[in-house]
Amino acid sequence: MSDSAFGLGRTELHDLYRALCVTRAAEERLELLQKQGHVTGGVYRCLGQEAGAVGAAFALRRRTDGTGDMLCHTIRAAGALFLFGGELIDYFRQYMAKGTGPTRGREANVHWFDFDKGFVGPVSPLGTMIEIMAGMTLSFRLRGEERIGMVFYGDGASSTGAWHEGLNFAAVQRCPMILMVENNQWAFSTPTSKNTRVSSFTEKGPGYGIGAESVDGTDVLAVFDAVRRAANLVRSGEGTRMVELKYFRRRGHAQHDPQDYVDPAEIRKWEKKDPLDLYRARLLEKEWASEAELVAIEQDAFDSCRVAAEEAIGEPYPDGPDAVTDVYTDVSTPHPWTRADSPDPTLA
Amino acid sequence: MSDSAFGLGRTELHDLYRALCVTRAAEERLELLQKQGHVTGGVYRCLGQEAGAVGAAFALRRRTDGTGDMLCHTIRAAGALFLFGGELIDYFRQYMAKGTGPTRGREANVHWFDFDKGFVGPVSPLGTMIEIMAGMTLSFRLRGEERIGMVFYGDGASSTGAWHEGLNFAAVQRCPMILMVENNQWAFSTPTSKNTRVSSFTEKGPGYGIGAESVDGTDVLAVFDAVRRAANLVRSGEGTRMVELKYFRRRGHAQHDPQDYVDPAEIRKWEKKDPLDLYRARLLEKEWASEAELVAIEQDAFDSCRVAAEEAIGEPYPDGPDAVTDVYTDVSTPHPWTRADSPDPTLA
Amino acid sequence: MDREIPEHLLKTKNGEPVTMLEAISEALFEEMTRDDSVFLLGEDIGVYGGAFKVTRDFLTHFGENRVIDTPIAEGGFTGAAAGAAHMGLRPVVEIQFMDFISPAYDVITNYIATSNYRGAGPMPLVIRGPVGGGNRGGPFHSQNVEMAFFHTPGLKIVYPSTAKDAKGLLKASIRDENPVIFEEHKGLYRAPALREVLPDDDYVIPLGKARTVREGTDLTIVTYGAMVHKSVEAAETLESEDGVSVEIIDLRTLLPLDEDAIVESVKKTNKLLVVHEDTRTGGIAGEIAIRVSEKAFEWLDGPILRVTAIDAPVPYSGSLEDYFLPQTGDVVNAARYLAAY
Amino acid sequence: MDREIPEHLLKTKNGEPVTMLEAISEALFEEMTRDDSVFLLGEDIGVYGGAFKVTRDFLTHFGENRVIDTPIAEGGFTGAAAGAAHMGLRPVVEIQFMDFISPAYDVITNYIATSNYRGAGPMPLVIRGPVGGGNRGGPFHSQNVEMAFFHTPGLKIVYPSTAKDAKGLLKASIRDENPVIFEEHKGLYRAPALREVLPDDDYVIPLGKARTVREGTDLTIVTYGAMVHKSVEAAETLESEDGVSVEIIDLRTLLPLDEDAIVESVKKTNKLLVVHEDTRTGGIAGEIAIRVSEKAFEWLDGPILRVTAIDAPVPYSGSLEDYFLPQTGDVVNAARYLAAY
Ligand SMILES: Cc1ncc(C[n+]2csc(CCOP(=O)(O)OP(=O)(O)O)c2C)c(N)n1
Ligand SMILES: Cc1ncc(C[n+]2csc(CCOP(=O)(O)OP(=O)(O)O)c2C)c(N)n1
Ligand SMILES: [Mg+2]
Ligand SMILES: [Mg+2]
Repeated sequence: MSDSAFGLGRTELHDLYRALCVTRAAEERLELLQKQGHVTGGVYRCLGQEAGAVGAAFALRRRTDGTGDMLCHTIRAAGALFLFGGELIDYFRQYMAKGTGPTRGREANVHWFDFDKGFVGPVSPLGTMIEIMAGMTLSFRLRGEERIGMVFYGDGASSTGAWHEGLNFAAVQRCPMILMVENNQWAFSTPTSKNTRVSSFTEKGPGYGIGAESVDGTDVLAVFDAVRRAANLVRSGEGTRMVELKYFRRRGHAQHDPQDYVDPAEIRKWEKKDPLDLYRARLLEKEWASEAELVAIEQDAFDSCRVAAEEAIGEPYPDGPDAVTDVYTDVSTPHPWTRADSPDPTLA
Repeated sequence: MSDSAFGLGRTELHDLYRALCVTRAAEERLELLQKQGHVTGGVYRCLGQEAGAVGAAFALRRRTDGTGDMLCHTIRAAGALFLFGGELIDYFRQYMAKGTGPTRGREANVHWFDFDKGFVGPVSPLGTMIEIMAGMTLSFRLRGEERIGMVFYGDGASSTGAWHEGLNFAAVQRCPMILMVENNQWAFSTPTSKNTRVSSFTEKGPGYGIGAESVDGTDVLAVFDAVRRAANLVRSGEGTRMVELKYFRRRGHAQHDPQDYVDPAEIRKWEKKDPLDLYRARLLEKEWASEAELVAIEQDAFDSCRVAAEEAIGEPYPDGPDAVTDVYTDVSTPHPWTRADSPDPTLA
Repeated sequence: MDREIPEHLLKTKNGEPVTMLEAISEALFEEMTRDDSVFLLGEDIGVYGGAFKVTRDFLTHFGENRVIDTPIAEGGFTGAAAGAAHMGLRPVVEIQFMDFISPAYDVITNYIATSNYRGAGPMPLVIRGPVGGGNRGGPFHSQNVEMAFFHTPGLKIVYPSTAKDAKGLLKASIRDENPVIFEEHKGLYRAPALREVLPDDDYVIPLGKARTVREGTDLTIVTYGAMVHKSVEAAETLESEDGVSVEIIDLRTLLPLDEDAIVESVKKTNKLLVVHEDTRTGGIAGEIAIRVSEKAFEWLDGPILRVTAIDAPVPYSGSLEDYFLPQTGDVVNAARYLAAY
Repeated sequence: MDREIPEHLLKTKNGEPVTMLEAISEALFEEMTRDDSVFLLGEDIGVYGGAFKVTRDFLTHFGENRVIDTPIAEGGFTGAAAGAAHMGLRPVVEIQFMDFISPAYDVITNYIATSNYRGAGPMPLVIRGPVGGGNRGGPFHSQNVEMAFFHTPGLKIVYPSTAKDAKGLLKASIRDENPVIFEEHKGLYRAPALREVLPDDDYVIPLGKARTVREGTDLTIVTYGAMVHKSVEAAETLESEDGVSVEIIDLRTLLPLDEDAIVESVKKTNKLLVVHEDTRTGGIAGEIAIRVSEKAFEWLDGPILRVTAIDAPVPYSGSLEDYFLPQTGDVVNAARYLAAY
């Protein structure tokens, strides 16, 4: 545990706590919504990992006009998405597949985009986003911009060819990119030892000629500090770096996974390292916040999730025919003629 | 330079020299054949790299009954292919696309197979063969066989996703496989520094949790020694290892490449490290061979290449219609009806 | 192997009906029991038993050397499977969702499919996994992958529509000397209507042979996978409401295509409608149309038509996905139009 | 940019004829000059100027930030190009031989093609490179790649047959807001017969529009790429020897397909032959056949036929490859049969 506030003021320290609380509250709200039948698809918790995404994203330059740093989150890094301005209501709309959401019901959960705010949602095929972020940050270097990019991926994703091709490309091209390895010790039911023979991902850094370090992913301030240092190096021209978050996935891969392949004692052990509890205790101990302030933040997080979710629930699903639009920017794809007014294809 | 014969007897020391001479003579013969218009496709020299393939393959268990070690060579590792029993005449048949060759004119140059002798030819897409060899050697482990496998690839191939996926799979599964990195400092016109930021490929070993070492690829005995040690470790259960061959591609990527992107001084420097010259001098100096013995080996290499090439020249090209066979083991693919007796498709 | 067979894999032995998913599990289990060289590779197939539980309890029964949890590297482990096949093993690869076969596209099309032709010998290798839409899976958990591979000579592609076919076709695929892509529709896995009691013997359904699901005289529907069932529904409507008699051919194997079965049926009914769940442009309907044009043009009494998904990625939201996918009503409309042609 | 334009890129300016390869170089050069956001990525495109020398001297002219020699990682650098496109650049990726596009199959089909639909915005990105057989390149240096992507909504696929088209279509592709796969036939690159003097203005040929190469009344041949020239040869033989009048449509853009042009021509000639160099099963002829069946069945006076390569990997030896590839004589035979139908 680090002893200082790393130069952060009271407001910022509270902002960090707020982001942690929002992440937790949003996911708990999701679970509720799912039980009520409002969610399309799975719910993927990041319980125990909240501090990694929050601490890392907090160390970046967040803007809303397309001039800030770029972020590619994962489903377990929703906290980063929120810090970058992703709205709670959009988060719920996405999970509920509403037509009012940012992808108008076409894509799931955190797979959404806002280039002005600076985030690009992932796609499911693992590894891909490292290639994409390598290219985004390449463009920063080519144009001499001071921006950097950050891409998150789990331990399991490191086995993919895309991870390697993207990271190696970035390293060689000195793209200002930070790869955050979310080492939560599991990839679905597969322990990290079956995805790689290394015990820490920092061992992979030298193989790409890039700097890499590990940090306790349950300690939001430690993460913030490590990533801020990495970001400074990257921004000042060092090129690509890697930061490994060490923590544990305290829930199943998704709601449907009872996680019975995990030793319950291990889960209990990690419950004691809950990032919200740890940070809360620190805030109080260091007198960076009062109990009342914290309760207010918690209440606010809870309330804003409830309000956003309720608003989203009432909103409409997309219209079926919207399925055919925007496949191209210009060409309209053929309409399925059997659903046209006449089944005669010569009239379509 | 190593000082000992590493336990090799006179015959074996001569065999090594013979393999080097055959490699050199075969390629020189190829160049001649190409000028005469006999070669289909490019000629890719391994000038200056002969000792890497020869020394490495010599350290394996070579059998002809399908119980020995397995090898996957590259176009710059023809010496390994010859040591594993690949016949010179087949080599020339392949380069001339003759119907009598092992692939009956379907595949090019060293892309051929003999599972009994223990070699599997590469395909062009770089990286693939690491995946393939990972699976071959996996089968050795699964069946408790004492065999190991060796796969060659150039420095440039290390950028591919297949390289990473295959090597990581092998490492995690403890496949008894040696990856030989042919670091000849160029990938076509691209210097190694544009394919990777590492200066030695051994830096990549730890990132896969495997042992890796570097060896002077112009010194056939040093290569033999390094690979024999690696092979012992791999065979005794350590799993995957990497050996980097350090040397230089003294010719263009292929015949058509004038190599004008390379500093001529650099080429001249490496000419002094010619693996045949070096080994020849050592054989004489240590009195492991007499001048007469060496001349006989050289003459024999030259003659056997000439004879094999001449025989191959006289042989027929494949029959056109053989193009449609063996796409499946059982189904026959449709014949192009317009070339059938009748152009009426209902009769085809 | 003296371990007991897990209870849920004894249903056919006990004369109980099985789902398509259970039929697939049985096929794998029986082939692994019959032939030691058959082994499994895939993500989360061991302790977890696979994302859809197809290999539940296989690990305890067959052990770690025959049920291998792989790193997340579809190209890597499919390539490794090919290497193992060279050495005499018969690997069955599970792709967790077939959408994720694309990182293996290179090794499948360039290496695996060409092995026999290039002289590297037979390639007995099955790549299987869940496909298809209707589950609100969005663009990356809903794809049909046949057309990514249909154009690659050297591959076979199998896509069963019933529990019985799934078991027999999977066994045939595992015994085949050629690489087979085996597609399992998620919507059929546990569909109650598909539960059936299977023959208790070691039956095999040959690859490359279509099945006539339903005889008819007015019109042929060629289809496969989940669309077989929507087509049957449509045919029943057409029969009862319009008195139209529809013949339905279930392709079962897409590559090689059973051209004879298609042509024969068209020669009888003189009308052809192709129904596939996959997107429209470049779908298999095109190849079927040109084969029929080549071989039975004179027998056609109407245009060859098709009912398919829309040309778009698979959208996530239910309303969009339902619109995206071909529906029974679409089949009815098209068939009605064609019958009256 | 005040550097002089390299001599070999001034041919059109000087009124000299250019090869297709030179036309492509000019298109790239002019677009890069016109628009700073256009830049190049690929293997050996810098100092070496590309395996086929398409970008010769571009590095010295435009500098390292606009002509980037990449690691050997088609997936990685194509993905990176997509990321750069998100940020407002217009990357043009060279694949050294288009056969090696397959490691990029995942990112192209899943990420790049779906970007606009998923709400990530336009994806102005061109992926170009040499394709096609006849060069004794063997299975991995001879492929046509259109059918790997034809089934993917969101992509455009362009395949020019002349120097003029190549230049105009490539310019249009670079200016397009959608991802474009641009196929350049190696056999046409330096074909002397294709040298022509190009218009000296900044002309663009719109994507999605076919070209009538030759008007005719008895029969339509729909084709593209190198087969356009074999088809023209065949048509001349048919005209002189048989008095058969053949109309030839060069598709130019394969996706989206210019259905109207095809249908219109078939309505005029009532006969259709599709000729493509790519292998047979699952080739584009199928899609064309079913579109014509849907839209012009009543106009057909004969079966829709096709002349194509054989269903096999591309063999290496000249005798095999010549047999494998569709030849002018095959086109003549098929057309003659169809004309007489
Ligand atoms: C290429 C690919 N293969 C398989 C999957 C299916 N899949 C989704 S998440 C997952 C596990 C990912 O583990 P990890 O990268 O450690 O991330 P975590 O879920 O632990 O955050 C798998 C196998 C996928 N999305 N992409
Ligand atoms: C996936 C892929 N991309 C591109 C190529 C084209 N290519 C053939 S050899 C080569 C350079 C290989 O360099 P390296 O691996 O260092 O081997 P070397 O030729 O130096 O022995 C390239 C780019 C290929 N064969 N495969
Ligand atoms: Mg994980
Ligand atoms: Mg090299």
